[in-house]
Formats: sequence, structure tokens, C-alpha cells
Amino acid sequence: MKMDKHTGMTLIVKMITRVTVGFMLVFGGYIVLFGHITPGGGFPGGVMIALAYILITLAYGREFVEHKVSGVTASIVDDLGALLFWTMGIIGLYVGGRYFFNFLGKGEPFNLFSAGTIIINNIAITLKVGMSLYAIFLALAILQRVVTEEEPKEDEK
Amino acid sequence: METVIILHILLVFMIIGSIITVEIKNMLSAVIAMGAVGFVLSVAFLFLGAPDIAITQIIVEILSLIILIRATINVDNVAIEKKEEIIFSNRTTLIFIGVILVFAWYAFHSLPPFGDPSMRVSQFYLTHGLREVGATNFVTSVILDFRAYDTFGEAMVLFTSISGAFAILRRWKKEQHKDFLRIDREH
Amino acid sequence: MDILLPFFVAIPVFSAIFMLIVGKWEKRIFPRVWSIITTASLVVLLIIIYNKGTIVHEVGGWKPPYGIVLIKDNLSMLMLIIVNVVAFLTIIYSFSYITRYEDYLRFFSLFMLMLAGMNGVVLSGDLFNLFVFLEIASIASYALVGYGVGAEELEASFKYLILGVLASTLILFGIGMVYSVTGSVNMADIARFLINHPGNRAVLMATGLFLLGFGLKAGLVPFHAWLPDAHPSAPAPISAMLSGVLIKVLGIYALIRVSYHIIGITPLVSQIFIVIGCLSMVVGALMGFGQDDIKRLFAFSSISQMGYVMVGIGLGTPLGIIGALFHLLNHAGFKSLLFLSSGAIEGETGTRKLSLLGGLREKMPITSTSSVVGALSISGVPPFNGFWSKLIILLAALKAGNIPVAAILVFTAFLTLSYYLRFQKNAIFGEVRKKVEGAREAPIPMVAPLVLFAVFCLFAGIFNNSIITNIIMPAQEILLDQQAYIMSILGSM
Amino acid sequence: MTLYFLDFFLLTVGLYALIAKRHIVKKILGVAIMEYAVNFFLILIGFKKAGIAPILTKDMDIATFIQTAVDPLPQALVLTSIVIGLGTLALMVSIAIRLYERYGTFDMHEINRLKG
Repeated sequence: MKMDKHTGMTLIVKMITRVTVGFMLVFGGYIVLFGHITPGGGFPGGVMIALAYILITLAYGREFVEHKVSGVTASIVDDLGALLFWTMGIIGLYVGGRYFFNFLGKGEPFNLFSAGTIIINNIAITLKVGMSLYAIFLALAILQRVVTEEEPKEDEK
Repeated sequence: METVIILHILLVFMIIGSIITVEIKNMLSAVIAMGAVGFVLSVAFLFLGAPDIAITQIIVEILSLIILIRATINVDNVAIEKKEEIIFSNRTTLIFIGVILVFAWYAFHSLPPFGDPSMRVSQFYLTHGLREVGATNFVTSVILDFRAYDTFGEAMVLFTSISGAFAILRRWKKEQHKDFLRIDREH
Repeated sequence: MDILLPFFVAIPVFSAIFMLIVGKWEKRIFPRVWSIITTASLVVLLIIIYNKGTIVHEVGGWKPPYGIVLIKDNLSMLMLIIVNVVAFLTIIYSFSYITRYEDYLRFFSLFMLMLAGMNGVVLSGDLFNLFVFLEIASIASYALVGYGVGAEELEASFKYLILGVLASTLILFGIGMVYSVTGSVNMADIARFLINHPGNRAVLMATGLFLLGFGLKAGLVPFHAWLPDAHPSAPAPISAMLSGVLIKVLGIYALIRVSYHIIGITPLVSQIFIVIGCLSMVVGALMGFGQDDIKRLFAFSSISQMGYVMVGIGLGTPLGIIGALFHLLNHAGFKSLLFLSSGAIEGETGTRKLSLLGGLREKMPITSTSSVVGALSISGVPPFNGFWSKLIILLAALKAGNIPVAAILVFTAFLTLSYYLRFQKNAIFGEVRKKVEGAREAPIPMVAPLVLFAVFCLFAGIFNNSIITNIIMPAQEILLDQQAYIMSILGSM
Repeated sequence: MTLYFLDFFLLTVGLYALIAKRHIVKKILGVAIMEYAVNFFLILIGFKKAGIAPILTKDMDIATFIQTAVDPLPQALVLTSIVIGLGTLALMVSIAIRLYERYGTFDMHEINRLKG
């Protein structure tokens, strides 16, 4: 991890983000995967994961995160999440004759794979919500423009 | 009984906070006041037995604060308030709102009293939810199985607004890439 | 057969997402061709389910009051025809119109999402689901109105966005009140509950909130502030969709469905419809008079034509509703034609000002003839379709013994005729002005839809009774028969 | 009942900010306050006296749970409405930023005057 000093915020903020980002990602993942057993679900989990990435971007500056999750990959993952949610609807229509039919087995209540397609829908929403909000944060806060065509990499700062 | 009192206190606090948000001069403190109203709202959700909504409200509140502060932090947020407001438009809106409030006072009398909802349809979700969907969090079972089409529509709403915001934020080629922050320093 | 209903929403959504994924590599030809394929497949789907009667699709396999239900009855069939046919022709038009913007991808993706939202609103049998898809269509149209990212496009789209979000919030508050009283969000279930428990003040306030919210989306007079600003700055295909289809589906159709099928029409509500209708007619026509920018002129005339439809709906008699629905169909035809031709004119001459235009007849023959057909049919000149629908509404007003309304109808008809004659005199006929020298005919993809709309205006005028009997009449019967609507969804009163 | 009325008052505070205030960010804040008021109203109508959250835990038996659980349907509606509010907020802020770039001010009347 190239730790150049001048981009991003002060050292204290960097140290704290290094500690808290781990907890945020784990807690976000927990909220998404156990969304049908304990409170939470696709939306809050997805936004929490996006906030973890936003925290890194704020603390360490854009270049640091750019090669990890750049704006373009974020919007591609966002489209894939939306596509996954869309296919869940169509598979339900194909298998059960009804749009968004819950075709997977129900399992018994209190363990992880207990509610059929709800888990996959949750993951699809997480991908979609998380990555699209991270991409819009990048566009709004840091870049002031949308990474559409690959201009020459002149440094904005 | 005490939850009703607590809710009244929280609601009064939210009204005061939102009046501060509307009337305060500095834009940044207006955004912070609105953030406070949002956090009190998520505490109120906890008292109303909605943990899912409380988590979502706090998280979405943090994100909208980041976005809003981004829009207000480096612009002339005090200059606007120096000019006096146009009295005419404020007065007519206040009268219009007063009329609606009087009409609303009578209308809310015929709503079912606070605390016993006529759960005609959602009783089915509670009774059949566990057996037919298998999720123990009934809100998620309503969101992702009974009304999954709603949540599909809602994910598309977020998809549209993000792609619309990208369409608005795109740069035209003939426009040079002037940095938004740099404009202000030139002023 | 009911498997096909969800595809009206699924196909445009898939094409929007797939377009964005492929757009990372190919941005110029693929989005345009892909949108034409999508809208063509929607029109084919429309033809398949055309005369299959009422189709009900329970989403997720749950019985109606507990799950969401999609319903295609004759009224939503009429709206589906308007939405998908106008969208197909507008997409063909924007195949070559879009070249003036440099980012095609987002335009067509947002267009497909707006289409999905409108199809979702028309098909939905659930009040909250109608709100969600109304939100999709509105947000896509906010971004599309401001697509030009110029100074006044952004200002117009911001004003439209603020009033739109205000309308959506009021509608959601109304849905909350209706849910609190009736305990359900399914339209038929609410209607059944309200028939057994009539006269609730909270439902009356919810009706007021719906009237405010959907009236704002329909651009009716007390809340029309955003329409005349949104149209001139929106790209031509978007203002054609906005005024030809969006204000009908999100505003008028939702108002009809809520007032006739859910809450049940009362004399008070139909009186309010007539008052709002007359206000919109007169104010729209009067303010349309002095306009120099042809798009603002068409925007004000949209407000006044929507006033015609509201008067027809407010009369409540079968004849009035037939006239209103037929006028809805006709207005979608000639208003989209006028907006698309204004886009072609602006493309070639670079201006929309009537004072600078003149003698388009020599330079752009096909565009001017089709816009003349559009102008004649909107002002109700006999052979064209506008004449018949305005006539039916006038007869309905006279039959209902409502003389003042009939007088206002005739007065507005003359006003509309006069400012459209002014439009034709200045822009189409007269000698060729400086601006119009360099103009030559618009490219083929822009001209073909204009001709098709003009042909529709002519044929709908000539064969109006056949259109009325097999499209408008069934829609009117289902509209006035709340019991049949409830029976078709819940199967029991 | 007074809770409903106070919540509607909160909605009108947002409505006032939306219509009467000239600063664009104040209008956006007014919209956010209206969203809060509507979401709060939707959850208020679903609350049951001494009701518990509609989430079953291991040590609860199903019969008492069904009697005391709060109404889950409005919570599903509010979850959707919160994220719709976030979507519209993102769009509003991006239009506001571009408007500021174009006009150099956030004052709606100034913009109307400059637009001409």
C-alpha cells in the first residue's frame, strides 16, 4: 500500500480509518447475509459497504482507491447487480409461472439458507445499491465529472 | 403509555430542528440541523418497533449528509440570505398551509386511533410468513417475497436517479475540465 | 397469456441495463439500434395481447389482496397503445435527432427506463406499486428534460424536479392515509372496503392530496408552472413524450383510476374536475396566444387540451368519457407530431421563434405539410380526428345540460383555432425568411414518424366510429363499472 | 391523533421551505424534511400498542408473536420510500452543482432574472 503523505487527510484520520474500515465491511456483510433473520437487509448493508469505500477515499485521496475500485468498475458492478435482480424475476416467471416466484427451497427458519431466493435478492440489491452510491459519490465529490471516456490521465489535483 | 410521551417529545424536537433548518442563515449549519432531525427520526423509529428502518435511516442519513455538505461547503452560502425575502410569496404560502392544517385537523380525527392499526392484510403476512417464506424477519419477507416487484421497482428508481445524475454531471468535450473548486478561488 | 404482462416492464428495464453494460465499448450505433429493437418488440407484444380481454397476473404467486397484481383491462389497454406506439415512433425520430448531443448512451437508457415506468404505472393494480413506477418515470423525465446541460435546461429541469418531488410526497401521504383507514394497498381491496364503509373524512383528505399530486403531474392549471418551462428546453423527442404521453399516464390516467375505481366518483369530485378542466382550457389557450417560441405555444396548448379531457371526465356521462378518452388518444397523436416537427424545424433553421420563421413550405415540404395536418387536427377542423373528439365532448356537455361549460368549450375551440392559424401563417406559409434560406428537408428517420402521425390523424378522423367502438367504448364501459373492476381482481364483492 | 397532526405540521414546514425559500439548497433541505415527515407518518400508522418489532427470535413462541407484532407492511413501504428519497436527493444535488457552475449563484430569483 503506497502510503504517500500529501494526499488525503492527516495521519490520525488515516490510522482510524485503517481500523474502522475492517469493522464496517464485516458488519455490512453480516447485515446483508443475515438480512432475513435479524434486522437489516440489502439496502442498509449495501450502503454500509459503500460508506466503507467512501471513508477510504476521503481519508486516503482518490488515487489510492482508483486502482482498487475505479468509477468505471463501480458502475459495471452496479449494472450487474441490477441484472442479477432482474434475472431472479425472470427465473421465477419461467419456473413458477409468476413474476418473482420464490422457487428455491425454504429450509427451516433460523439458519442461513432458510428463505429461498431472498438471500440472492439481498446480495443483488447490495451490489446494486452499494456500487451505484459509491460511483455517484466519486462523481459528485471528487472528480466533478463522470468517468465516461478514458481521457489522458492528467492529474486533477 | 410512555412511548407516546417520548414520541411527542421527539416529534417536537424534530419540528424545532426543521424550523431551525429553514430559517438559519448559514447553509452549512442548516445541513447539520437537518442531519440532527434525521438522527432523531431514526431514534423514533426504534421506539415504534422498526429496527430495519432505523438502521436504513441512519445509514442513508450519513450518506445524504456527505452529499449535501459536498454541495454547500465551498460556495457562498451566506451571501444569499442578506437580501430580504419577497413578502408576498411567503404570506400566500403561509395562508395556504394554514388552510390545509385546519382541514387536516378534522380529517385526522377519523383515522383509526394511534396504536391499533386495522392490520387486515398484514395479519396474513405474520401468520403465513414463517411457513410459506421461511424468513424470521417478516419485514424482509414482505419486501423480498410478498412484494418483491415493489423492491424491483425501487431498485430501478435508484438505478434511474444515479444514471440520470451521471447524465447531468457529464462534461461536454468543448468545455475545458475546469475544476469546480478552482472556480471559487478565482472569484 | 398472463405470463406476457410482466414483460412490458421487464423488456425496457433489461434493454436499459444491457445498453449501459455494452456502452462501455460501443457508444454510437448500438444504443440507437437496441432501443428500436426494444420498442418494436413492445409494439409486437401489444398486438399479441390486444383483444384478449381482462388479464390478471398475480406477482409472486400470492392471491390479490396479499401480493401485487398486474391487471390489463380495456382502459389500461388504451393507455398501453398510446404509450408504446408513441414511444416507438419517437425512438425512430431520435435515431438521427440525437446526433446533436455527444452522449447517446444515457439518453436511450433513461428513455427505456421512462418507458418501463409508464408501462408499470398503467399495468399496476396496487396503489403503492403505482407510486413506485410513477417515481421511476418521473425521475427519468427530470434527467431527460435537463439532458442538454445548458443554462436554462438545468433551471427548467430543477423547477420540474422540485414540483415533481412535492407531488410525489403528497401522493405518498395520501396512500398512507388510505392504508391507515382501509388496511390494504391493493386498489380493488380498497374499493371494496370503501363501498362498505363510505363517507370517511380521512379518505376525503386523501382524495384531495391525490388530486393535488396527480394534478401537478398532469400540469393542470393551478399547478402548471413547470410545463411551459420544461418543454422549450427539453430535447424534441422528450417534449413529445412528456406532453404526448407522460402527463396523460402519470396525471390523467392515475387520476381517473383513483377517482373512478378506488375511491368511487362523487358529485363533489366530478364538479372539481369540471372546474379544473375549464380553468386549464381557458388559461392554457389565453397564455398560448402571445407566445413567440413554438414549443412554449405547444406546451400551453397541451395544458388547454388536457382541460378538455378533464371536462369530459368530470361530466361523468358515458358520452363525456368516450369524448375524453378519444381526445386523449388524438392528443397523443397530433401533439407528438407538432413537437417532433418543431424539433425538425429547429434542427434545420436553428430557431424556434415565430418572428424569425417563414415560408417553410418550400424548404421543408414534408415537415410543413405534416405539421399543418397536426395544427388543423388540434384546432378541430372537420376531416381530422380533433374535430370528432371535441364535438363528442361538446355534445356530452350539452346533453348534460351544462350550458356554461359548453360555451367555454366553444370559446376555447376558437382560441385554439386562432393561435394555430397564426402558427401556420408565420412559420409555414408566407415568404421565405433569412433564417429559413439554408434549411432543407430533415433526414428520413425524422420525417417518417411525422408522416405516420399525420396519417393517423387523418385516418382517426375518417374512421372515427370504428376506433371508438373497438378501443374507446370498451375502455369507457370498464371505467364506469367499478364492480366489474373489483370482481375481475378479487372475484367477490 | 396529535402525533399525526404534529407530523403533518412537520410536512408543512418542509412544504414552506420548498415553496417560499429562494436558496436552492434550502429547497433541497425542504424536500428532505418532507420525506422525513411522510416516512414517519407511514410508520406511525403501523404501530400497535405495546407492539414488538416483527422479527421472530428463538425464545419467542409464534402465537403471542403474531398478536403483539407491529404491522410489517408500512415498514416495507418506508424502506422503499427512504431509498427513493436518497435517489432524488442525489439527482437534486447534481443539478444544483451544475446550476451553480452555470449561474454562479444558488438564488432561484437571480437565476430566473439571468435566464431572461
